[in-house]
Amino acid sequence: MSLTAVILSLLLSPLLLSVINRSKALLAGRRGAPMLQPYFDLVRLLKKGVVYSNVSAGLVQLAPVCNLAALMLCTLLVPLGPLPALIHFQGDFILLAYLMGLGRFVTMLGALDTGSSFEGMGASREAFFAALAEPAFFLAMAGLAKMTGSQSLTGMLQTISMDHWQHNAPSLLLILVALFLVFLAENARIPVDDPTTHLELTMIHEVMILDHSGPDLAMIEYGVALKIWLMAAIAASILVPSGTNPLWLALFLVLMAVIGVLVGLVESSMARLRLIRVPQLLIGAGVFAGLALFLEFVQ
Amino acid sequence: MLTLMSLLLFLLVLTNLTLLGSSRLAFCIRIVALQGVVLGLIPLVGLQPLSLRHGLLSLTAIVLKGGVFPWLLLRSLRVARVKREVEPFIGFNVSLSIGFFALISSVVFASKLPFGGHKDTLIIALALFTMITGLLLLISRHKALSMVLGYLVLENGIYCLGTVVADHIPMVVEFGVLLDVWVAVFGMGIAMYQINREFDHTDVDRLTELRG
Amino acid sequence: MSPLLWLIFLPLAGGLIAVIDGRSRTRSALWAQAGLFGCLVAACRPVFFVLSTGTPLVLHLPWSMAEGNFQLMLDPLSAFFLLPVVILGPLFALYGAPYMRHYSDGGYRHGVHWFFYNLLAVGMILVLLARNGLLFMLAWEVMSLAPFFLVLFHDREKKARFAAWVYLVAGHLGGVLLLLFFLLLGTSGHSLDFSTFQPLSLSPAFRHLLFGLAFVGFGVKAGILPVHVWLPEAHPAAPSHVSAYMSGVMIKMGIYGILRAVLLLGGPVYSWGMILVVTGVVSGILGVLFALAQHDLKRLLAYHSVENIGIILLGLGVGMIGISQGRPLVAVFGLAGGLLHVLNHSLFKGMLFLGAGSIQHQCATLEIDELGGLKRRMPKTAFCFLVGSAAICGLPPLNGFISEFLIYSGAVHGQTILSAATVWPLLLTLAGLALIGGLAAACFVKAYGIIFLGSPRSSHAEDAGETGASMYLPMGLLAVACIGIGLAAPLFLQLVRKPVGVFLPTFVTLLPFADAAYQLRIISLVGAGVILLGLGFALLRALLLRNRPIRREATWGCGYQYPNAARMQYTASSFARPITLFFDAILRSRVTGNVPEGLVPTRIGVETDTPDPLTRFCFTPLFVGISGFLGLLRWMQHGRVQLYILYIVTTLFLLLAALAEGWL
Amino acid sequence: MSGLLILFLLIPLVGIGALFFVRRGSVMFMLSLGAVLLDVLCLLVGISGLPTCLPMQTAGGWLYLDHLSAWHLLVMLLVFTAGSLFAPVYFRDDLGSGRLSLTAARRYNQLWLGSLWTMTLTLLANNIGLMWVGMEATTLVTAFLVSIYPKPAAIEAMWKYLIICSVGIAFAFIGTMLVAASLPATGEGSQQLFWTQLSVAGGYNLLLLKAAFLFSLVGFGTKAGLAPMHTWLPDAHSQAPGPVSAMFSGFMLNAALYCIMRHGAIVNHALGSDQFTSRLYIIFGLVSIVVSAAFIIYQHDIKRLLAYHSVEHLGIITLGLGLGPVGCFAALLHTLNHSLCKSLSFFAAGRLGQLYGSHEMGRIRGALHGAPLWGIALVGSLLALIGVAPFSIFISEYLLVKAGIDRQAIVALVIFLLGSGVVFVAALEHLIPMAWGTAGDLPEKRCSLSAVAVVVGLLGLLLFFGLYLPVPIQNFLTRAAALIGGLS
Repeated sequence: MSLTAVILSLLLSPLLLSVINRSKALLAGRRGAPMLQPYFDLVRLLKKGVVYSNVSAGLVQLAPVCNLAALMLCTLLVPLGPLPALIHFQGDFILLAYLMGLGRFVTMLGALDTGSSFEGMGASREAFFAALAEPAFFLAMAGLAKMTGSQSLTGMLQTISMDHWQHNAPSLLLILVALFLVFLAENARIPVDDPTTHLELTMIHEVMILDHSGPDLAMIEYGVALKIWLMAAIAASILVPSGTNPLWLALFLVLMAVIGVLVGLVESSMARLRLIRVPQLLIGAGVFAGLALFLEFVQ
Repeated sequence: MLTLMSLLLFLLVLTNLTLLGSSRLAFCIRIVALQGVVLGLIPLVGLQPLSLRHGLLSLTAIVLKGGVFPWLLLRSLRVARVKREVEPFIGFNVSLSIGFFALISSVVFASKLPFGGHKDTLIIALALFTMITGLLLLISRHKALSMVLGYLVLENGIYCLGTVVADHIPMVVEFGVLLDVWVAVFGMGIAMYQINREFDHTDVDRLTELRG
Repeated sequence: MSPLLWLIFLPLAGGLIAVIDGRSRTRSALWAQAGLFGCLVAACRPVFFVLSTGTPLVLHLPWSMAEGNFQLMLDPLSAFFLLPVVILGPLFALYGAPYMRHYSDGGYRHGVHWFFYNLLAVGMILVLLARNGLLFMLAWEVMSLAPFFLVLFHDREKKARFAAWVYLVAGHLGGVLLLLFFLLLGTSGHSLDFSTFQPLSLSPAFRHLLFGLAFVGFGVKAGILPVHVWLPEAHPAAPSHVSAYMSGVMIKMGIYGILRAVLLLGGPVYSWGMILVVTGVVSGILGVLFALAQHDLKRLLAYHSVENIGIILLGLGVGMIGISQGRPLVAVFGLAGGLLHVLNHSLFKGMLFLGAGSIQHQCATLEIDELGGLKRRMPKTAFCFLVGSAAICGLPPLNGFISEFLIYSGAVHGQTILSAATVWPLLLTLAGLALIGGLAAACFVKAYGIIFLGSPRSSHAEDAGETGASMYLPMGLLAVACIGIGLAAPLFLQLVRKPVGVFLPTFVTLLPFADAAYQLRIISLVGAGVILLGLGFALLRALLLRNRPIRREATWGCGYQYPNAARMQYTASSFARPITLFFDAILRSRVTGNVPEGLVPTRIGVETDTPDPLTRFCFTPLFVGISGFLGLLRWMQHGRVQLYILYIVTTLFLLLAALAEGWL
Repeated sequence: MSGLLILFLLIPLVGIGALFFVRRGSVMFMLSLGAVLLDVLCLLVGISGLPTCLPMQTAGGWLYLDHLSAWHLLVMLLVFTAGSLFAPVYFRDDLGSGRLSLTAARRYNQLWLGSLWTMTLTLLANNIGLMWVGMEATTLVTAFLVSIYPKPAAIEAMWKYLIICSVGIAFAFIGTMLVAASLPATGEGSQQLFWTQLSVAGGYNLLLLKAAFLFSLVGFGTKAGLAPMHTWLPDAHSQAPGPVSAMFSGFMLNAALYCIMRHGAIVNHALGSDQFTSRLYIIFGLVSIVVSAAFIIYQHDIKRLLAYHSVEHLGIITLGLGLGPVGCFAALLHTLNHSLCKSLSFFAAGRLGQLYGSHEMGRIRGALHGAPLWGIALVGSLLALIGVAPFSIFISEYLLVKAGIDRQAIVALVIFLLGSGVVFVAALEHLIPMAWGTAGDLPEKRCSLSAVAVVVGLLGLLLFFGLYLPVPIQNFLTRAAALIGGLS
């Protein structure tokens, strides 16, 4: 059963990307690419050769591999609604955060490996925003832990019931908002970053992988999809007061799609923030999470 | 005898006031010599009964302070070729006034001092006055020689005090003290000579190379 | 001879012979190493014995000294802190010998250097063993003094002289507080022997005062903000193996001292844990921020020591809060995390400093912005440095994550069970640790990326080559240790079982330790999984690319004219600039040069410089203020002898007047 | 046994006499060294029996040796031995080049032994008047040692020294007289003003006795260099030749302080408590520490720097005297430590001054490279001086702090720690560039065996006492401390 969660994550994650893209396209009045486009992209990339910068010293190769390995292991830790994670233990969300951190770390190093100033710029921004996003994530998780009395992701997310939604709705909402903001920042979405922009100077994530190509790029893109999926899954699991009843899985999947649409909505309706404003957003996320905690202790 | 004592004490006051008001160094030296002699005589006159011990001590003091010291100082005065004290930091008239007040307050103060057994409060007062005079000379004068004179006057005051308040200081010590004072004056004389040689003046207040 | 005496005697003898045989560079280094390795061998049995059984070893020797007693004891806490001292000492010395070969012309006294190196080890060992206030203070001062001479090895550089000054001043002022601590504590039992202290007979307020003294006194050595100021000066100035030893091991003696002081004061109180957490967060965040703003690699690493000390304090603070609130799980996780981080930090920080030394050796500079592209030129060093960087950021599967995980876990658990009034330090720990982790990652991406990746920014870096094996092998060993602890975490958790038992009854710790071991086992497995999976992907890529073209091209430069020119690269300063700008209210960087202005800017050049704000805005004004105030007294000595006499007379007069008034 | 005391006084006198017949400079130094060593020999012979036969009297009770004076005698002989060993090293060049004439060399050695004699007299005198005579004589004899080289600055310093100390000591004589005056008229046996009798006599006029102590404190304090009467000290110390500065700082100041201790003991006995003296000791100690700290910060001349260190350390000793039995113990131990340390530092400063041609600290650079032996001496002694462990001064300062805590003299302790902290910071800032860094071109000088012996010996002693304080010495010091601060 838990293995199902892993397999579902691995298989469905690119689909979430295309949900986002499709909803954006529809909102913009376009038809958009086919739903399976991300899969096609991955396969095509895997078939290609690679070009490396002649400055690079190997980190460019290390980064995608390591990033993907870390993110894949993350899938073992995240429950999908009623499906428990394959591995769950007290404090596993810490491991989750740090595995993602590892992925980010190597990606940033891979970016710097080319010696390009653009990629350095991207890495610099990524590092900064990630640092600000971490406390918000941890406070949000602490809030969940306090609320549910459990400290593993599976435990926390599966404990949340209608009861909690009745009594702790404000904190839960605050936590959700915080997590959503962290989600946007971590996954380089608008309003933090625009994944489709074409001006290197304003990019964050995309500029870091400018010099990746072929299978390397495929691994990175797949990693991106996984990350979005996993973080969305956490949010969706909060929304599904499901317990462990596998029947709720359908609702969970719908909610995932809703999150995808929501992201699409945000991206269609908002412009990218000025970079200097992004920290405020992230600190805001931290404040929300802190507020949620505060509410719980007051109760 | 009482009258002789008062004469001596009068002389003591007079010498002190003269020193405070006088600018001529050679004259001051002689006045200090006179003061030394006067002080040497005081125990002889004032103390009954007279012992050989006191006699010997007084005699030595008179010889040293009345004869040897002035001779030494006059010699260095000749070498240094200074005649007068320049206008002191505290002017002569002011010094004299201060001296006057010091005299009065010494008398008042001495009467309040707890030297129970001693009746010679006047001598104590004058000893204090002499010491203050010495200190005034030390603090307010420019010339090295004036400072030596100040030191001598201070010593005189202490000696005078000693004759009254601590008359049982052993003789060996008394002689030791006299010896020390003698060496001190001798040393100061040599120092003045060296200062004069190295600096071509004996203005102490211009010796401010060492500071900080 | 007792094994404890061997621990002191061997390195000391090695050092003494080194100074006697100081004319020969190689031999003096060998003597010192021999002493340290001997010490390591001698330490094996007692340390293992104590850490496995928890029974302390005791030694009492006659010593004629006022109030002094030569009481030695190796209890689990001492034994745990002894580990880095005896293991890393010889290892760094091994690295130091070839490192020092660089300084061969006249004027460098190698024998003396090695003597003080060994003396530092002796001092630390004695600090850990001493069980008498005076003996402890003597050992402490010796330990403080030795690095002073070590830092002055490069005494021709003004920087080193300044660093040595700051170092010793800080050490001394801290030492004074410790002296007061022991003497005041000694009043409770009328002796300075630790065993005679009776802390519980003291009033709580007095105990708080004593804890304050000890905390600041030991904190200076540990490098806790705001009394860390010696650290960023001294570490860069010393030879690298010395920086490694100081930063990796010596500053932990401050941590040991704090723990020992807590024990001597009768166990932790909630407010002490709170203080530890608050200072830990401040040290951690500001330490890493200051590190981000540095241009000099060793200075950067030094600030990271401040940061890591902050992390250790967080762990210990959480642990103490756990103890005081009667929550063994929180206590064990916090303490175990803090203690393990002591060990872990000594490993990766030592390695990073060694790496910095190798870079300095090969490139003759540590200016990050003058380096670049070293990974191709020094691949082995670069690998070790990468492992160290990842470890110091607390990333799995390396050792840094293990200890940070325990701290996080303790805090998370604690916040679910503690009351609302007492919980805030734990939440602070969580948020702080997360922010620290993120910023540390930024900092080490910057350091590693700018130094080892890209293309060389100066001819120094251009011409660099790999160091000799004797220099990268010690680093390699440390890298293996970092990975090893990460992959065998439950095993290493056993190391702190007995030391934690010093604070808590053993039966209370059993369950939490079982919990921790379980969690760490999974983490280690996941860590191994990351490595295996990564290898798998690498293999997969290799398979995919087997028959495909692999081209090497210029980096994409957006059509700029010289896309690959080294000077087009991002610099360390610009990398860190968004963060430093954001925190400028704290950092107060000085920006000099011409910021681009107008439509057609000409001649642009900007330099940023971030001197330590605490030094700049706190200590320098304080010192200037004190000396200025005392300077007012200088008019006294003006050279006028008449007035000098007046002083005497006035003094006398005042005293007599006071007597007459009955004041005396 | 008691004949020893007379020997102590005789040997220097014989030496002075013998010097008249010596015609070679180096022999003169050998001779004074020999005289000092003979004294040491006497002490060594006596030392085995000392603990049992102390206190002892001789010459009709005029000469007296108890634990306090024996301790000071020991310190004095250590200082003089080191100084006599160092003097040939210091003067060798000048003697060779004729800058130091034979007459001057003879005068130097005679004055050297003369000061030994006067200080011995001060220590051995039982009569407090005779003690004063010895102290005053010390001034007169040593004044001329300052100006052995008749440079203008030296003469200025000597003049100031002579006049200030003479005036100061004159006050001390008033103090001595007032002690006599405060005795009851009928007190039999106390007529001789023997300390042994004064310190057990009764019926004092207490107010007079207190006044007497104030005079003694200010008077001898002038000589001991307590602020604000210390003004002569930096001048004289900085201008005197190296061995002389060492002797000044290493022992002469202590001798003056010794006189204060003696007077203080009388007062303590008469008052039945040490509250009165303690307060004064603490005040003067602290003022000295703070004042010296101020001057150390801004100092530019190495010997003046050391001179102000003397003010500081004499302040510390004085402070210790005010802190009860443990404080007195610490103070006496500190006396030894400071003397050892200060001798060494003045030797180093003197020699480095010669080598670099200046005492300006700005000109002395990289001594450890330029002149290793003296560089080591400078570093070792200055570090010891500012209280770095494991040198012995650390131990005595630690005991001092302990005494302060026992006495709950918290304010005094805080001021002391702040003051010595400032001194630490400032002195270290001066020391580092002097000892480390690039040395300029220095004349290559071979280090003679005696120079090495002096440096190694003194540093060794400093280290030894920092790590080990033999029980006999502890007992001895406890007894000595009981003499001055026996009241708690």
